Amino acid sequence: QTRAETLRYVTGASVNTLDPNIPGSTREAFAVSLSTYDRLVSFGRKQLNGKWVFDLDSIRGELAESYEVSPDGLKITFKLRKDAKFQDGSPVTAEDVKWSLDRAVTAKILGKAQLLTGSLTDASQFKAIDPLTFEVTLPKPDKLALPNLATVYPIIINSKLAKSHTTEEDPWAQAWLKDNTAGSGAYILESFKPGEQVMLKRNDDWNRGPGGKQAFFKRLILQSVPEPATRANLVEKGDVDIVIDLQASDAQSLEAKGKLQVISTPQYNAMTFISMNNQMPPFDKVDVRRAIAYALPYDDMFKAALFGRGELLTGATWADGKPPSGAFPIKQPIKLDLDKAKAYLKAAGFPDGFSTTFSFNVGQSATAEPMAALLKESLGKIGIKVDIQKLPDAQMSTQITEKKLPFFTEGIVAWLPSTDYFYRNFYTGNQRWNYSSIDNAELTSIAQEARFEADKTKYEADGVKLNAINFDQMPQVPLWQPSQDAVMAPSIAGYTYQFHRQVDYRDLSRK
Amino acid sequence: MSSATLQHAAFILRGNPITAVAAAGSTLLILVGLFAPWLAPYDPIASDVANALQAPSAAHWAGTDQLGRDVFSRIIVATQLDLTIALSAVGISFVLGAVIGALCGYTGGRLDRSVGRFVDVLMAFPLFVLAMAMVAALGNRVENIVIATAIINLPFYIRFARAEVNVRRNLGWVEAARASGESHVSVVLRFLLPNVLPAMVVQMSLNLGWAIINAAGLSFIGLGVKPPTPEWGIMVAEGARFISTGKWWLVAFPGLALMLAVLCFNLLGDGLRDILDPRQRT
Amino acid sequence: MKLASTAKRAARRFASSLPALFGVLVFTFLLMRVLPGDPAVFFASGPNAGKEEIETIRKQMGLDKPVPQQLVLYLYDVGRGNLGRSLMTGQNVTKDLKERLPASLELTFSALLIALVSAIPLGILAALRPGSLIDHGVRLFCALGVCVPTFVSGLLLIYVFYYLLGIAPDPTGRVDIFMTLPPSHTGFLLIDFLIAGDFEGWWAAFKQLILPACTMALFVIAPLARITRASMLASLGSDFVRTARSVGLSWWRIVVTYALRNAILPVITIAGIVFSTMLGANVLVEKVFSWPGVASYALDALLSSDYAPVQGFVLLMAFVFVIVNLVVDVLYGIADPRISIG
Amino acid sequence: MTQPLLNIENLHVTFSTRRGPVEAVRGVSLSLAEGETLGIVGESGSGKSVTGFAVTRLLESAGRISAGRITFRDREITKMTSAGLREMHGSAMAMIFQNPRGALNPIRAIGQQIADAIMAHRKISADDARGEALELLRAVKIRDPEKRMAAYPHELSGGMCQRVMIAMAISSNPALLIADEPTTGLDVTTQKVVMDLLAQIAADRGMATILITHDLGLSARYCRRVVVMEQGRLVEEAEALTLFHSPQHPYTKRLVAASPTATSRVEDLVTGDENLLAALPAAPLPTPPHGTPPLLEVRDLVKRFDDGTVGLKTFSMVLAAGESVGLVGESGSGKSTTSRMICRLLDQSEGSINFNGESISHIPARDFHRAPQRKDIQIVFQDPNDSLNPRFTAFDCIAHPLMRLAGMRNGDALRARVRECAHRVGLPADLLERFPHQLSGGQKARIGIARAIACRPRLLVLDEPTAALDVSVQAVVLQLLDKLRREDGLAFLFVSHDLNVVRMMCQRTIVLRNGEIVEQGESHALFDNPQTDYTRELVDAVPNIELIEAAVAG
Ligand SMILES: Nc1ncnc2c1ncn2[C@@H]1O[C@H](COP(=O)(O)OP(=O)(O)OP(=O)(O)O)[C@@H](O)[C@H]1O
Ligand SMILES: Nc1ncnc2c1ncn2[C@@H]1O[C@H](COP(=O)(O)OP(=O)(O)OP(=O)(O)O)[C@@H](O)[C@H]1O
Ligand SMILES: [Mg+2]
Ligand SMILES: [Mg+2]
Repeated sequence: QTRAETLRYVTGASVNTLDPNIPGSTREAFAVSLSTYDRLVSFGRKQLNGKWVFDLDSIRGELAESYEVSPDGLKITFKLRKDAKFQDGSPVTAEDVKWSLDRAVTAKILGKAQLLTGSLTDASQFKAIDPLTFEVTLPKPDKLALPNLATVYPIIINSKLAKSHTTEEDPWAQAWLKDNTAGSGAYILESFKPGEQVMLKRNDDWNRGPGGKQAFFKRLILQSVPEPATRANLVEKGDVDIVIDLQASDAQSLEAKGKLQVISTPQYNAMTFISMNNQMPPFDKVDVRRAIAYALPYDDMFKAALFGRGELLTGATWADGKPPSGAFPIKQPIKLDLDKAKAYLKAAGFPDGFSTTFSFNVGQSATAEPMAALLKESLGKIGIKVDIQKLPDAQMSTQITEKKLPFFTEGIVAWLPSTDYFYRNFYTGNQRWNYSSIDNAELTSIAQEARFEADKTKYEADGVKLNAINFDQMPQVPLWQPSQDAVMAPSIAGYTYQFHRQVDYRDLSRK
Repeated sequence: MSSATLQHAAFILRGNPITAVAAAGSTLLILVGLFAPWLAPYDPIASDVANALQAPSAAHWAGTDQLGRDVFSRIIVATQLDLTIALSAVGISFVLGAVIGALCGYTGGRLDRSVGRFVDVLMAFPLFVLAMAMVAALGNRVENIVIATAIINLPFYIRFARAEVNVRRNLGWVEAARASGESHVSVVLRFLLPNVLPAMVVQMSLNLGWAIINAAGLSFIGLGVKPPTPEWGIMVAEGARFISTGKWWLVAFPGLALMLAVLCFNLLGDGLRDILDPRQRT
Repeated sequence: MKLASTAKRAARRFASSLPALFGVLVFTFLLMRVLPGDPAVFFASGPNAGKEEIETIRKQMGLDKPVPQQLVLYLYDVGRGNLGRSLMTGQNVTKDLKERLPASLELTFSALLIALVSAIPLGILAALRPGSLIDHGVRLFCALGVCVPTFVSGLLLIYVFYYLLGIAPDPTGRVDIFMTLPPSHTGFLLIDFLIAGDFEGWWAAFKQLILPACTMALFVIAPLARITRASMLASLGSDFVRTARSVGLSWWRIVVTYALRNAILPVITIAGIVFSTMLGANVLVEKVFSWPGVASYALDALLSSDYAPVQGFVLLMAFVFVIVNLVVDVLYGIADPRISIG
Repeated sequence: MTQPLLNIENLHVTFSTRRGPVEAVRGVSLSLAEGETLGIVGESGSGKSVTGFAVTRLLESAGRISAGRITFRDREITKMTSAGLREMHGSAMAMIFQNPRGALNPIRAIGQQIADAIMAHRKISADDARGEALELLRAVKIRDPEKRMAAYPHELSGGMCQRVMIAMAISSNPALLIADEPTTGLDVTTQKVVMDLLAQIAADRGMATILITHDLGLSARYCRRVVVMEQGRLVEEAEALTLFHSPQHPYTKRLVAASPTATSRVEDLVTGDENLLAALPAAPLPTPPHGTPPLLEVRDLVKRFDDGTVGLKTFSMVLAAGESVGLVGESGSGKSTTSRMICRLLDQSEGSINFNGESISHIPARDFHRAPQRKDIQIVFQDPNDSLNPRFTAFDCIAHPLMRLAGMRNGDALRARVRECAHRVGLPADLLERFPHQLSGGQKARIGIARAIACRPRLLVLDEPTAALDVSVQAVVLQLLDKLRREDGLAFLFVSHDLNVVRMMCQRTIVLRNGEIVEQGESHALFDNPQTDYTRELVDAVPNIELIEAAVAG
């Protein structure tokens, strides 16, 4: 195949497993699994401000030719494609689907925790009716059940092949699947060097692309290039076709040069924030949190850290102080106002400020560092002395889990970005992702209720309530949604912003 | 220093203009370090995002960075911290290494062997990775960077001091000191050490530059001193990532400062070696 | 006889360095446990990763046991040649290291070769005319090499030779990605390509190698040239060179056979030290050039508190260090007849 | 007379140093006929070596011939190109150096080195060259020459190395051989063998030789004509024996007087005003009251080092107060080991040492600095250069033991005491503020002695105190020591390898070999009538003017 039929893609991190379910898998690994495996269903896409993004609300069949949700919402029946074959030529049957989903909810793997957000928790919920019919039963109607099956974890595995590699301790062939693929996806693994590169070739039998076609590129090369400036050089020189994780400064300068296609999509299912530990003094005082919210130079931070690329989540005006919508993340009505900040600080009983430590991840330095410097400077003006701490990634996540960090910046992403999903996962319970350790009974109960709320208007109303509580309590200060800057050769077409913030290679083609 | 040594130094410097320049440069650096706060035209950590990433101009000699801070002022102020890091890191390993090494070299025997083992273990470590691990473990504060740098330097000083003392331990004047009633320990500390110091000072000045570079390397992988403290290594490491976007001044000026400092120390070390090397004493 | 005694000495040296290896092993193990990060927490990073998942990983890594027991288990594993599993790459550390070590070694060897090839003549030149302009020039050049951090020189070289001039290939690893790799015999691409008779491939690999190797070499030319100059000066001023002159040997013979051969001995020692430090300090160069070597692997593991790879890496480096010392010893023993006595 | 082989006219050699130019040789004129042997004698620094290097044009780069002419046969050496010099080196004139081991390439087999020298002048195959090298090794009487061909310098003894050096030097049959102190650093016994060999080879091959030495005896024994150099100038030139018996120049006179011979006494070494002993009464013979224990009693002393070497196999001796005992023996025989143990600077492995009736051997060397006997036993070291702390002034050096052992504090008393010590060893007070490198060897030796006597010890161990000194300086120091002994009733343990010195200085002598005593007794009796072969060898090896005279006469 020619160079034109090859897609070369470089990333900062690297692919570390071929089975996305393995603990520790990277986003790059997810992207690979998306094209080597099929799932039952996949997300459709929609346009947002003129850019293509994935659509949570339109789920289309992938291995399933069609699906049907029972009127009570408790049963989903999938009709499998007759022509679907695994890469070894054997047909995809409902048995394979059953085995794969059983694996996803039973084995000690990542899928388990994810699928539970869609009420998929037990193997007994899955049933193979006949070779081409498959049925999922839910305990309660759950609108996230179907989208969950479109995420990266519930891959459909060639069960016969996989079973031949099981052992007593490893009944789900985890060890084997980590280094081998047994899927029906659009691409076939050619070579895999963990941490370095992956080469894939097209599966010519695969026909689940747009318009029932094969994937466009005959060959895929994925390489990890840790140095971001080099990634920018590579794509600019045309040696690489597409890059998504560039530094904001590089993306900006490449865009300015105008030689390449730069598609910047604000990561609408993600958010960067400054979190405070709501249980830890002095941040246990809501006025302290509010003071901080009004003491940050958002515009400067946005400009310095992201070069203005993305969507600020502050500076809104909420008429009558109520949230204008139930969507999340939502622009907050906060802005830099030192007087107000001082007033809040005084109200909290810290008229002279206090000292604290602000932490961020080493891996995030490029954006977090300028942001932290500005934060320190600005908080200094209201008497809060900030010591900046840069932590290696593992330490940061450990301390976050142990709830030891008082004040830090992080980001969150929701693969299934609905308001209740965000609130339930990131603002409730004593768990890692509740960064601010907020424990608000009202918020928790509304969020839990909203999960199973089928009525759209009621759901919206719940969303508004949640947003209002969130603003009132200010558990963390939302900053922005960074944009995903996909920089690619002008000839590349078909890029869609995906839920896992990686490129879906199957979409891409060369003009 | 006796007048003869000074005279000799003067002789060497005359024949070795590079060393003279390096000595002058080092002095200048130290002066800049001492008076940095008065020399810097701007507050090195005051941001001015509206003026971010300005190319060098009359107002900002070395341009401004991502936050609109004056790069020149940051470089000036960073001198202090960088010299402190280098001097204290090297100083610690120097003092510890000299004392431990001298004691081992003098006594030999079991102490020598067990310290030797320890040094072997340290030397067998990939040193830069050891430094990284230590900074990662202890947190990236200046003290920890200094400690890490000092520790990975330590084995070399121990060996050096050990060897130097070992060749001298049976010299007449050492035995004479003992015959004059000195205990072993004081022979080592008061007699031998001062005599091996000059040779070690050479090592030290060569190492000063290395310590700065080492700190810069740590910064590059994200384990440098914490922001917003200006430090050359961090500035270079951050600036290096702007090379491809044409913001050359972000790496060029701090890089130049770092280079000059390292260069001065290295050349000075070379020159000191010549001054102290009896071979050169004609 | 000479060989036998050298071998015996090498064996003794090796045996005596085993305790050091053991020390490194234990020390790294403990150091990793002191790292504040918890790998289980870090790798259990899926959404909703709960306590259970963390526990799973902890168990998988054996972290649920008390540290002394972990240490014993680890030592037992290492004894059987099992360095554990990396969470980061999901592979056996032994396998990862085996795949990556040749890359690092090839890079470091080439860098050392470049450094030696330039440092030794420079050192000799400087020593032949001490105090001359050449001497000062050499000093300045060498000092310039050490005063730029490798990551800066690396990025600059990439910028100039790849981005601006386009002479160098893209800095993404050991060989052009579109190139078919030769069958692996040694793991050293330059050698494997030669064995396969694929000169185009060899050239491609060479082009990839040259920039990172030069970046590293720049940094070590100075110490090598310095020691060459010093020992060359010493041996040129020595009594036996005077003897050689007094019996009328030719200039070439005196400089090469008499002075240089003696002067090279300390250079060998320093080159050994330089080599092992370079292997460890590769990190930055490997990062900058996306070189799939062991050092960048260890760095990533370190930042994510992935114990096994870091421990494995350190052990490997210590081992390489011991081997390098042995080689230096043997070389020294061959080059210097005086050694075999002791 | 035919044209001389070598002619030096008004040679000047200048070194450029940081203190400006230094003229090392100032107007030396000499000539040498084919086959003649010439000795150049003089004290250290008098320019002997530089003259030799100038003749061969092997001066180091800092030095140059600033004036004068050297002609060798017809060719003017001073104007030769480097190619011409290379051609001449080895084939026309060759040189032999002091410290033979250092003068050979340590990492090249000696056969190869000799072959290199041969091939430098003749186009012959490497094999032939090796063959010739083997012949040469035979000629210099090396045992097992075939085996030695592949040996490296470190595998040979000093004497053998010197033979190899000689083989190299004569490999291309030069007409002139310059030997620069060829035997200094060698053992007394080896010295003689090497010199004899050298003389014989030169005679056999009809080579002219220049022997550079500071040892008058040596030059008298091997050279017909001798020139004396002082401060870069030739001060006297004469037949060897004439020079000895009736030296003309005052410098030569001093030199001759200062060279100890088998019959000289300490009192005779120095003539004129400087003679310290002239005014002193003869040594008071120590007559200790009956029943007092001997000052030092050593029994069955053994030293085994950590590495397994046995430094001393067994050693016993008794030393009375005020007595002086000599310890002689070849290098490595254990002299220093013994003296360091007696000084309690080194722990013995076995045996006992009693000082003044009390055991001191049970106090480990590590703790002896606190022992009351510390100030009673002091030591003077061999090399004055390394016996002084480079960072101490002369004053500090002498004051140091006073402060440590006599408990004196900084102050006038201390200063007075140091002055007094300096005065006693004849050290001008204005030198007290100087650092060692600003002092001459003799001055440094005096400081070493002053330091040792500062605390008024009762036993002084002297480990080759004058080995590194020039004869005239040695003479003064020896006199000084003897004077101190007589004045203070000091006891000496005098270690030396120079038998003439020991004979002068010591009443009794112990001969040591391989860590064992082979012979001991009253000095004069011992040397006049040695009982063992080893002692006899030692005695024979000493160049002895009287014997030479006898030989010349006979
Ligand atoms: N490289 C040099 N630079 C300066 N002065 C030198 C140099 N070499 C020799 N001299 C001086 O030349 C003088 C004569 O030295 P030379 O070596 O000839 O003495 P020597 O008579 O051989 O003494 P020794 O018996 O100690 O060998 C000395 O004063 C010495 O300081
Ligand atoms: N520290 C030591 N370790 C091992 N062996 C030693 C040590 N010191 C001396 N020896 C050995 O002990 C023996 C006696 O040495 P010593 O120094 O006493 O000889 P010496 O008679 O003083 O010789 P010289 O005339 O050369 O000074 C020698 O064989 C020497 O190699
Ligand atoms: Mg001489
Ligand atoms: Mg001795």
